[in-house]
Amino acid sequence: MLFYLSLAAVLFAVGLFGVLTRRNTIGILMSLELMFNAANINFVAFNKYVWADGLIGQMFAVFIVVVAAAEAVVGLAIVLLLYRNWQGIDTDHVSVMKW
Amino acid sequence: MAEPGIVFWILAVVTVASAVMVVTLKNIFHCALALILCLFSVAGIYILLNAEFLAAAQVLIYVGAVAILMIFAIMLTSNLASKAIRQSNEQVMVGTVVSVLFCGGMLALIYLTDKAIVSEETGVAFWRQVRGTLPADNVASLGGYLMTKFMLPFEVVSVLLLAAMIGAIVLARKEKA
Amino acid sequence: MILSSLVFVPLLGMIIVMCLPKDKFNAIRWTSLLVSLIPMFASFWLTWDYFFNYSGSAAFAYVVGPYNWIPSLNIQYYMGVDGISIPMLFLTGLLSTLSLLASFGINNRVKEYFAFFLLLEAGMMGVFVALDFFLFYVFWEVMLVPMYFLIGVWGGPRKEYAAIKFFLYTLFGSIFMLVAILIMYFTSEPHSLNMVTLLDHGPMMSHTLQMVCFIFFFIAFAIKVPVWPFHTWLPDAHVEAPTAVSVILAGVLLKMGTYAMLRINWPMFPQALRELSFWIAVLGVIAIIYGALVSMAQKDLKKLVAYSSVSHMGYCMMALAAVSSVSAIAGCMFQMVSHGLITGALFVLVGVLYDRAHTREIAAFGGLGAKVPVYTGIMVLFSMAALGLPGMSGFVSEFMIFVGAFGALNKVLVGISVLGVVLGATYMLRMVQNVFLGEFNMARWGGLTDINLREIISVAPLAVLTVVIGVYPKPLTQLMTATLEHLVSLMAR
Amino acid sequence: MTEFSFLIPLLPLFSFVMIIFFLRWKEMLSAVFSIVMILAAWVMSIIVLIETIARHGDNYEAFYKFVDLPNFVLEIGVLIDPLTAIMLVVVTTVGACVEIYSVGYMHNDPRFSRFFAYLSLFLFSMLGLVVANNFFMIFIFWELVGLTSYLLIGFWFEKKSAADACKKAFITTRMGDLGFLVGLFIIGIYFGTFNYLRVFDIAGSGMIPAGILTAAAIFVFCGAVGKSAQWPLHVWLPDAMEGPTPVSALIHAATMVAAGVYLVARSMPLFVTSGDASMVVAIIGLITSFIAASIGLVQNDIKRVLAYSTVSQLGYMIMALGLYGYDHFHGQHSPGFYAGTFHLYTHAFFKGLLFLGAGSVIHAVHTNDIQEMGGLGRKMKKTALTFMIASLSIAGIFPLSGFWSKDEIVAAASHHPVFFIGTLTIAFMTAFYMWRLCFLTFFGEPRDQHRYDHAHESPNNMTYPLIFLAVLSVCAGWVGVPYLSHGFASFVFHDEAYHPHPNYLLWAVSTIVGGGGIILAYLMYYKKSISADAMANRFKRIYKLLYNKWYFDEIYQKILIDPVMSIASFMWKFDANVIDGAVNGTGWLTIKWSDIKEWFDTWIVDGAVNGTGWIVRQGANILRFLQTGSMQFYALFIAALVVLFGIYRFETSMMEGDEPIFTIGFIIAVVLLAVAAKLLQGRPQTDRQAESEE
Repeated sequence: MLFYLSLAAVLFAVGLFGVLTRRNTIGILMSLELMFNAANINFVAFNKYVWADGLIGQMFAVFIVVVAAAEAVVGLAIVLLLYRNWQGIDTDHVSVMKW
Repeated sequence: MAEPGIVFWILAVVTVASAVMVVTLKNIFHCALALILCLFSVAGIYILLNAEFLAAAQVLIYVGAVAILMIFAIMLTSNLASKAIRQSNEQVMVGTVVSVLFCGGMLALIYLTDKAIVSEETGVAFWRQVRGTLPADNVASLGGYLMTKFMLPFEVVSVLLLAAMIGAIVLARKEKA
Repeated sequence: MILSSLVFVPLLGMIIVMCLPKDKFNAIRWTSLLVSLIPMFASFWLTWDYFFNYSGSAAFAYVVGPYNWIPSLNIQYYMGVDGISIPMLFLTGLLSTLSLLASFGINNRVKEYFAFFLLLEAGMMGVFVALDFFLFYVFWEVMLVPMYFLIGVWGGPRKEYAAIKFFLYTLFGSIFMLVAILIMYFTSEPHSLNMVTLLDHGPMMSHTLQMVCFIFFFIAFAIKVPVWPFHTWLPDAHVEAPTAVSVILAGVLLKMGTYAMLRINWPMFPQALRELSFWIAVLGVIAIIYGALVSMAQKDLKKLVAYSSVSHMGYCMMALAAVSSVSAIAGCMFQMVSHGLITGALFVLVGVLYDRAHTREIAAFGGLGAKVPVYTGIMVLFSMAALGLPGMSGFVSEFMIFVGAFGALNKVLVGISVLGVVLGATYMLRMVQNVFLGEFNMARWGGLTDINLREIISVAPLAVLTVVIGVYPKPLTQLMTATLEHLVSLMAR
Repeated sequence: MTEFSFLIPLLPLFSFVMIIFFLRWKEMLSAVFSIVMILAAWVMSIIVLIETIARHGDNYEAFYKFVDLPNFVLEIGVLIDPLTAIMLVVVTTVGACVEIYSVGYMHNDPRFSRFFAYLSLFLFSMLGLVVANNFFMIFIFWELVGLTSYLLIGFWFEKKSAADACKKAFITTRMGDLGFLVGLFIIGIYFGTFNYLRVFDIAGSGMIPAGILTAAAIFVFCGAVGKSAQWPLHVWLPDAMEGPTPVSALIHAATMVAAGVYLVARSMPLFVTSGDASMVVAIIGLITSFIAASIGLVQNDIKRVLAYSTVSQLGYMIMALGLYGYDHFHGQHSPGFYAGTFHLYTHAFFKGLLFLGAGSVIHAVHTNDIQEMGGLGRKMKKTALTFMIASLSIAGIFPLSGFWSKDEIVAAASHHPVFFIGTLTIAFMTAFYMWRLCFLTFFGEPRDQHRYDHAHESPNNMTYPLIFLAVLSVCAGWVGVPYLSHGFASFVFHDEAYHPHPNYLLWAVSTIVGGGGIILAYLMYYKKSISADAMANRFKRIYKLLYNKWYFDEIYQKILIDPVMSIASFMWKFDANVIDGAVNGTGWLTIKWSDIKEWFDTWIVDGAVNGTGWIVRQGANILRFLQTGSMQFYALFIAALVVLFGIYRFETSMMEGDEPIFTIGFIIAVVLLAVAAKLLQGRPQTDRQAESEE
């Protein structure tokens, strides 16, 4: 089980790195998906190795998938909007929320 | 499965490698392709973890819908799909450090926890002791849960999806001139 | 229950009036008049019922509460009446309605005027029924605000000055009261604001604290009375205030000072009272003589009446100084009632004349007796009542005060105060002579009309009561005998 | 009928109310109504008198409690004793005559009805005063009498003199009432009751210290001084002649001024307990009587002469009462009490007659000045005849009523030389000025032909009362002749047999004195054998002093009214400037103080506040660099903090204690992170610029 958890940790870190460093907004969204998947792996792994009495962990994973999908939809819509307003989707275009 | 088999290792390597590609490749389109690979391998991991339904859902939703949506978005928004400009921002150094530290922290946490939390009876970490057994019919159980215990979240999530859909439409449509 | 309604019906009426469209003058007027009829008849009924069922004992009647209001501070909602508040409630109910009737001539910002007036009524009623210091203080202050606006908005030429003077002066006194209340609160154990239980706490306090509390309360109430030398807000406020407000001011507000002394100051700190009573009497006598002399020098009718109030309230103070005498205290209550009736009526009458002549200068008139006989008759009647003619309530009260005070106080002092009777006759008769007797200026006042029916209605009840009390005061004495005896026994502690 | 005696005052009150509220618009009806009422009261009074005489000294008393407080009771009630009964008859008789007479006298007045209303109110007050059973009640009606006299004297208020006079009358009598009031307090406090009979019992019991008794008596007497126009408060009465003449007759001859004498007579049991007080009363009476008579010698206004004569006669009565009290206190027998009340009774009739007669004359010639009259006796026979009867009576000529009563007074004074000489002098002066009046008015040649031509006898409703009163002036005194063992004296002494022994020497002396006065007047004003002008020139100073009424008005103006008025205006200035000034000054100081506070506020308090703000702003100027606007930076920050926090927790859990060091380290790390962010901040801009330059 430790391996699954470790895998999830690494995946999460990679996603985090992506979120922190990608200039492209869509890239950030993709990195976020990675992080979601890392979390899901944890849920399922715990479900199997620690609390196998039922499928609660998988249930949660299912909901996370749904929420991630919703998030992706809205995120992408925002990206489109950004593109329309700034003719670009890089994050440094949208750093207006300062001072 | 006391020890992860070779399948796990292959899947893990593929997952991590494709994930790294997702965050590092310069071409965003390539990134999307790498994401698809990554998601596939995660689906494999699900199967290893006896979550067949989840694996199927992963493939259907992520690979079939989300990733395709991403590609659509890339196509729609950017004419740089093929251009290879620098895709990372200026805080890449700090980001790397933080991410690595984060990763290290989490790994350390996992192993330290494994060491620290020891059951008095068995002398091993108590999270290594499995309570109960997984139901054999994975899909049927999940369906039952959805109709019984998770009725309310299920409904709420459908509303959430609806809201997300409407929100997306509202956000993305062209404003009337 | 009925006591709460006395307070809250006018408040409700104020809300109703505020909801009316502001250009429907008559609707506003009649609504507020009708609303004020409810507390008026309620107070009549109270008087009646109290007289027959409760006047035999000094206990509070119709008690509401005490309900916990702000339990953490032990503040209670506690109301009740006894023999000294009943006449005041009666007076308040009656005068409020009559002044509303006399206010029908107001044409400027009618809605606000009547709303304020009803708020004022609520405050006054509240002061006379409250038995909790906090409640009392709230009502005491609530009344200031409408009064300020009533003078400041609808008043005469120097209204802002008069209003601010009144407000600041009274507020200044209230601060002293607040401090004294707080002293009482923090020295009592458990901390209490209940006036009835604090009655027993007062004499237990240390001598110094008693003196401090007594003097603080006294200053607060003396300003309201007003006792010489705190009286100068009175003429200004009276002269500038619209007629109806003058009536309320003279008829009810001044009484709140003496009432509060009798309710709070006197029974709570009997030792301090005994030590200071001589000086209180001196202040009273100064007010009597001084007020009378100053009103003799007045050229403005309203100012004359205002200063006569100072003089008349001086009798009250002198009576209050005669702590051991039931008859003096009863005389004080009589004087409060009768001064309310008489001076209220005088203000209405001066207002009637001013509405027609647009001047109040005494020297401008003369010989009006032939032109406006009915008005003259009524005015002379009340002037006579004011100077203490037998058969009117003023005489009964003055007589009781004098007899009581003569027995209880320094005889020379009371002897001096009797001079006030002659001085009172002098300024009143000078006024009557200069306004109504003598030669008539046909060219200037040829168009003067006599008093009309609405105005007669607004003074007739006062006239009837003045005469009834003057001829048959016994019911009024019976109403409060038990309470007064109880009070005197408290003061003798 | 005695049980209904409380109705006697109420009848005129009823008439007053009826007239004011209902009958005002029907002139004749109001007059008739009020006359019927007073006649009814008159009949009742006579019946009450008869019953009282028949009861032989038993008093009738009934009352209700007006104010009922513990230790303090005020009563309203009726006490009928012989004195009351006789006064009731006097008042109603004169009142009825005056009302009937007024129908003619006032017939063209615009306020005719109101006149009768006032007269009724006046009679109510007077009768109430008479029947009162206690001092409190008598004071009530005492004041009411003052009010109604105010209304009646000022009846023609358009005249300035009338308006002044009514005010003067009210205020002057009120000065006396002041003393009365104090007297009442003393009685109330020391006797504990106001009821006459109880007060007299207590006074006679010797329980009250003599000083208190004297004070009470003197203060009560003050009231009488005011109401009965005794020196030094006599000044209002002559002025009060500004009222209509019937009013003068009613108020200032027969009833209101009699109230003072009545009061003294009524409280005689109180006075007899104090010799000093009685002496004061007697002396005041003598002084008054003398001053008034001397002024009367030279006045030219017919009503004023009568007014001074009234004052003088009242002083006479007061003196007699005072002497009785004094003598009685010293254990001697004296007819003074009886004499005073008897004179009060007879005087009411002939003085009422004199005033009504004078009114009749004024009605005919429309002037008050006797110098413009003369010879009117030829045109107004009835008036002249009745007037002269009254004059004879007041001069004390046998056997008219005035003789009997005056003679008793002289007898009462005969033990005291000063008083005896005084009474005789006054009797002489009285006879002189009364007959001077008669001669100047009715005899001789008319001095103003025009007025004389227009003069005419008054109508019957005016002359009948004159005749009726004339009859009474002659006969009324016969009830008190010394030959009767149960004469007038027994009224006041409650049916005790009292024999005033006829003292023929005294009779002779007083008749000679009175006759002398008449003869002197005859010589001066009819025969003119002694020139009045020459006399006036010869004693010019005295003449002027007398003519100007001893300058009392002027003195009072100077020493009393002017100072009071200037004190009043001083007080007013004091009030407006000093007291109000203090208040406003406090306000001013407060405003100034608040100005200082404002400065302090702006520069110190606000300075501190603004300084704090400035520091915060400067700090924020540094910290704001953290706000890059880049969400990725924020995310980085969050992640970094999580890592740092994780490390921190880890370290602390490993090495228990020494947390502060790690806390400080943690904070330093955050700050370093912020600084790093600031350093990073510079780059994107250059980057972007570089990109755009590309």
